[in-house]
Amino acid sequence: MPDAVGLELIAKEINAAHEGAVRETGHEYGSATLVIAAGKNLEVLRWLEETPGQEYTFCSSVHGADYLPAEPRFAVHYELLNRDRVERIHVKALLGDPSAGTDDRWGEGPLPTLRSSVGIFPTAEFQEREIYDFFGIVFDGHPDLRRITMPEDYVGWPQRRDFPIGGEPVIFTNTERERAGWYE
Amino acid sequence: MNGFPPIADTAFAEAPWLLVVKSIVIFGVMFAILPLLTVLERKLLGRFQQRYGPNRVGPVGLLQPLADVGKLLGKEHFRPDGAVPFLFAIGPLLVVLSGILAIAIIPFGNVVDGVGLYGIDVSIGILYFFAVGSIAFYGLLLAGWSSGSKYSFLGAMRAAAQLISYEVAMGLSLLGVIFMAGSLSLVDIVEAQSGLWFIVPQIVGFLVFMLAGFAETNRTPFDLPEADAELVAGYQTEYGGMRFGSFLLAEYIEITVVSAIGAAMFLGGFLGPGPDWLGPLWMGIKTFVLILMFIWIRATIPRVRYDQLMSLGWKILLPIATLNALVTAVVVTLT
Amino acid sequence: MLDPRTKLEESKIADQFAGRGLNPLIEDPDGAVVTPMVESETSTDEQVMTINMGPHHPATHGVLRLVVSLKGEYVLDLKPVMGYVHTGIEKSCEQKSFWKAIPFVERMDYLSYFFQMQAYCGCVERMIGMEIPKRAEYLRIIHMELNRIHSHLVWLGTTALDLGAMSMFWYCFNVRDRILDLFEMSAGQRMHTRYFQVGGVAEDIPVGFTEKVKAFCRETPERVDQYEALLDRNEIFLQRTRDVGIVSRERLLELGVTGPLLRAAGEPWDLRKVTDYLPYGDFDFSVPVGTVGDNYDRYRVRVAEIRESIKIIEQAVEGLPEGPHIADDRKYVLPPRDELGTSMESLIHHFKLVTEGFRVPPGELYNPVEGPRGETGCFIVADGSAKPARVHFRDSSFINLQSLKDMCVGGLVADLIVNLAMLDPILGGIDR
Amino acid sequence: MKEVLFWIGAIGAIGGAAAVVALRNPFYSVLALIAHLVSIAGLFLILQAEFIAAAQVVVYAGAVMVLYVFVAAYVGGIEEPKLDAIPGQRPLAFLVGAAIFIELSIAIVASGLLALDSGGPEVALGFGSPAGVGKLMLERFLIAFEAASLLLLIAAIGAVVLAERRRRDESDAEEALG
Repeated sequence: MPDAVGLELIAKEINAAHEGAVRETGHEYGSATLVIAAGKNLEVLRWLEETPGQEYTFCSSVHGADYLPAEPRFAVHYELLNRDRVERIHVKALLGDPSAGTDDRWGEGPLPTLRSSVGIFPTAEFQEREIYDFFGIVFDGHPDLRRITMPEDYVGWPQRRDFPIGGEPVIFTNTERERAGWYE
Repeated sequence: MNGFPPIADTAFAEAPWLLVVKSIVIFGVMFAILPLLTVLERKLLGRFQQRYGPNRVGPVGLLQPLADVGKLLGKEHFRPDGAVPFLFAIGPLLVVLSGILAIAIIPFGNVVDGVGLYGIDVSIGILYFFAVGSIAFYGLLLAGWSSGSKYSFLGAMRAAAQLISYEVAMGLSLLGVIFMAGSLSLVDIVEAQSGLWFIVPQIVGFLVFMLAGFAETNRTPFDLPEADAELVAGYQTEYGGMRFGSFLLAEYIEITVVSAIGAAMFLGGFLGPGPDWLGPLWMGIKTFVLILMFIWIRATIPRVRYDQLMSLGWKILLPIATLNALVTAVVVTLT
Repeated sequence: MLDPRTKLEESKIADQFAGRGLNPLIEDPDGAVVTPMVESETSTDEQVMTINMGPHHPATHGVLRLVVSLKGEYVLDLKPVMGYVHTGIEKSCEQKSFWKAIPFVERMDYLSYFFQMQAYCGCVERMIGMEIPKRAEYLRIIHMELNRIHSHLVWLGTTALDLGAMSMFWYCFNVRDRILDLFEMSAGQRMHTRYFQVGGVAEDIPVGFTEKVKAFCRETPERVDQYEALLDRNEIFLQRTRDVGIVSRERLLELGVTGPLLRAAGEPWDLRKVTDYLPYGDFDFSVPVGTVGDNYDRYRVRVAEIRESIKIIEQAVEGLPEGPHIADDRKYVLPPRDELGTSMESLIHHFKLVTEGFRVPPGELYNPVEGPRGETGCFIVADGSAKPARVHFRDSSFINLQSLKDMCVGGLVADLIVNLAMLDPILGGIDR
Repeated sequence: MKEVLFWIGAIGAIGGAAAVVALRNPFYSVLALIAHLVSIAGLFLILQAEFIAAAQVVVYAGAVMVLYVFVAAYVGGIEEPKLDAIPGQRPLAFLVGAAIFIELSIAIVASGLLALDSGGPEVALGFGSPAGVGKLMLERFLIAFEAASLLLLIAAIGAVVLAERRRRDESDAEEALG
């Protein structure tokens, strides 16, 4: 991974190319982190992929996280990799919660939105669907944004920290009629 | 014209009651052996695969088929909503019927003490085998088509296409033997081998016949119609209970019949040292050897792909069999 | 696309099935196909048949469902549908303290449990800045490589079964059983051993374990030779795997595919060689790569990997250092059992660890290891408490599954099964 | 016994033939045709013409009808437009049908009924056996037999050529469209 100085240089260059893209940098546990503005995620990813000397062309993983008490609340993490130099860089796009302050346990309020990176990294297709499925983060421009693991008619975003757990009745085929709409 | 009519031109006339007794005996013996064949296959597969195979029911698992049949009989006669009831029921029936009909011409021996040791020795002989074999096709197709399931439908189509493709090659592979024996009657063909078994001059025909036999009986490596990896169980997918059991039964009957025909056509059938009444024993041993080959190959060889199967049938086996028949015809005419 | 829920409604007549007049996603919830056999949709001559493969299809290696459009026997389009064994493991981990989450994470991909434990424990160890003893590292390597052989053997057996070579299944499972015996001996469990701990391994290996591992390493190459003899020279097997399911190296990299699939296409990418999460540098082994990336290469690469793993295990057992099997840091590691009766301090540590668990400083980290199916990564967010705020696993079969479409479209259904088998998906890992 | 078999065969043959015309579903029609052909084969057996019977089953039931079944199973269920292709087709069909019926009746009354009391034609031993049929086909009627084979071969090649041309036209059309 780039060392601390290299990371600062990368951040500076990105900011020169795209104003206000990198908010802060972090270098902990031997892992380099770029915290970026949510609106600039594609620009940063493309810069990291295409700029000569960087070429983080391999996307290892895309995943989401919910830092509930913190603001902005959500983050989408991109783990990029340069296979020639075996350097990893961790890009973290922070996202606010549009329905903050309301009681939105079932995720019915407006959803945070981010531009999809499928155009740059085709591998992100399933993983962005997974993030949408679990966190309710919408990826604009995703070719097929549906739930991937949970049932298609599921309501709520189960990996959010405020998702109520425990005590939900389970729907079986013999109880589905009695319990229709149990979540209301 | 009293009693039973002489339906076919037979070489040796027998009393009608004798025919009835013979059919009962052949039928009884075959159906006593078939269940043991299933145990044998499972035991052998077990040994091939470093395990035991069935050994819980009865001595060394010999009663396993009884338990299996009991289980199958106790099952519900399930039929999917989309199925066509009559055809759904008649499919397995036809498959079993065609197998059983073919048993009639298997020669277990020549005439001994005024009794022909065979079901019937007709002049069309081997042609009869192909005639009833073509009935089996309809059993498979109806079973698959009427199930109302896509897997069954695909399986049935594969089975049908495979059956007709390989029937041609099989027929041509036997032509050489027929030329050399100068007769279609199986008894005559066996008798013609008293000097030399036809497997020696007709080795090409034998190999083509066996390959086509594997395809006809839907056995590995040509078990595509029931390829469990792709089509679940092909045309049998929607069947349960004894109807499913019928397909299984038919498969073993067909294996036996193909092996027996192979033994009669190529391995000298009932010929062997000792008195004539030992014929059935020799025939049984030779058939058994061929059946073992079926089982062995099942344990060893992977399944071919559908298009490979088709091109093998049409582009390799068919020309080889034709050439073999031509060469044999020329040689037989010249000598 | 403002509100995805409206999109969800629309997707009930999902676009990708537009024009087929049938959306199998909605109409056949159980996968049992009772719809008309041939959808004679419009007046076109094309007979497109949509088949639901799975979720209870015998050859999908679990409960994967493939919605396949067929024209005759050729695959036109393919969509994987998953989630049938989703158990919410990532969510459940958030309710458990760090060291109690270990049994959870190893149950995701049920054929590479040691790798998931290593990804998780390694991640936590990096976050708390803990060095683990050399002996523990070697023991981890031995178990992980045994696990890799185990996983590849299960793969080989089931793949051969899908190809119709049923005996291979039993042969492979015979050897696999020996590996499970070894696991049982060292860890007390045959699968899902929870053998790796934060700080090392749970127990030292018992007496006689190394001898058994050595015997295993001596005898297994011969078995692998026999498998190769059965398959490599079998014309049917070659015909069915050669030049089937080729995906270019570039496309695989775009799709994020790792592991034997990528190596079969000629890319020598192996985390064991390029990173130092465990001292793989101590051992002499090579990374097998293929040439064109067809199914035959995939098979060859995996079989070669079995041999390489055996080499690693032999060297690791030979050079197994003496010393403690777990770090001596009472804040994170349970004290030895015998100290509990004599030392008050140990009892307090034990009590604190068992009831509350240890705390991890706030931070987040992604820690990848090379699993049998590719890069197995663990991402942990710690908020300073004793429980992880987020545990995410990058499961290699989940990512690799995206390449199935590239392998299959335009090919035959029969090849679809082979391709899927060669992909080696583990549904427990995909659905998590 | 012989009479019972004859009646079973006759009912099967006529019933099958009637069902072919009467059934609406083409798949069932094909199945009825197979039943008809197998019944006819049974009738041949009663006449001790086992070679013809076997050939009937092998050639018709085993080969020709298989293709019919394939087509009916794949394409089956498509509703044909219920239109008269030629104006006045229906009355014409009745007329033609009646004409054929009358012609057949004359033939049967003239020759078939006369043979009712006789024992049938006297044939030599071995007539109708494979060897006998082979001799007739390849010695006495060789030219007719070969001509028929040639005709069938030409028909088969022609079908392949036509199908190939049609497929090429279709692919051309597809390319033109997109």
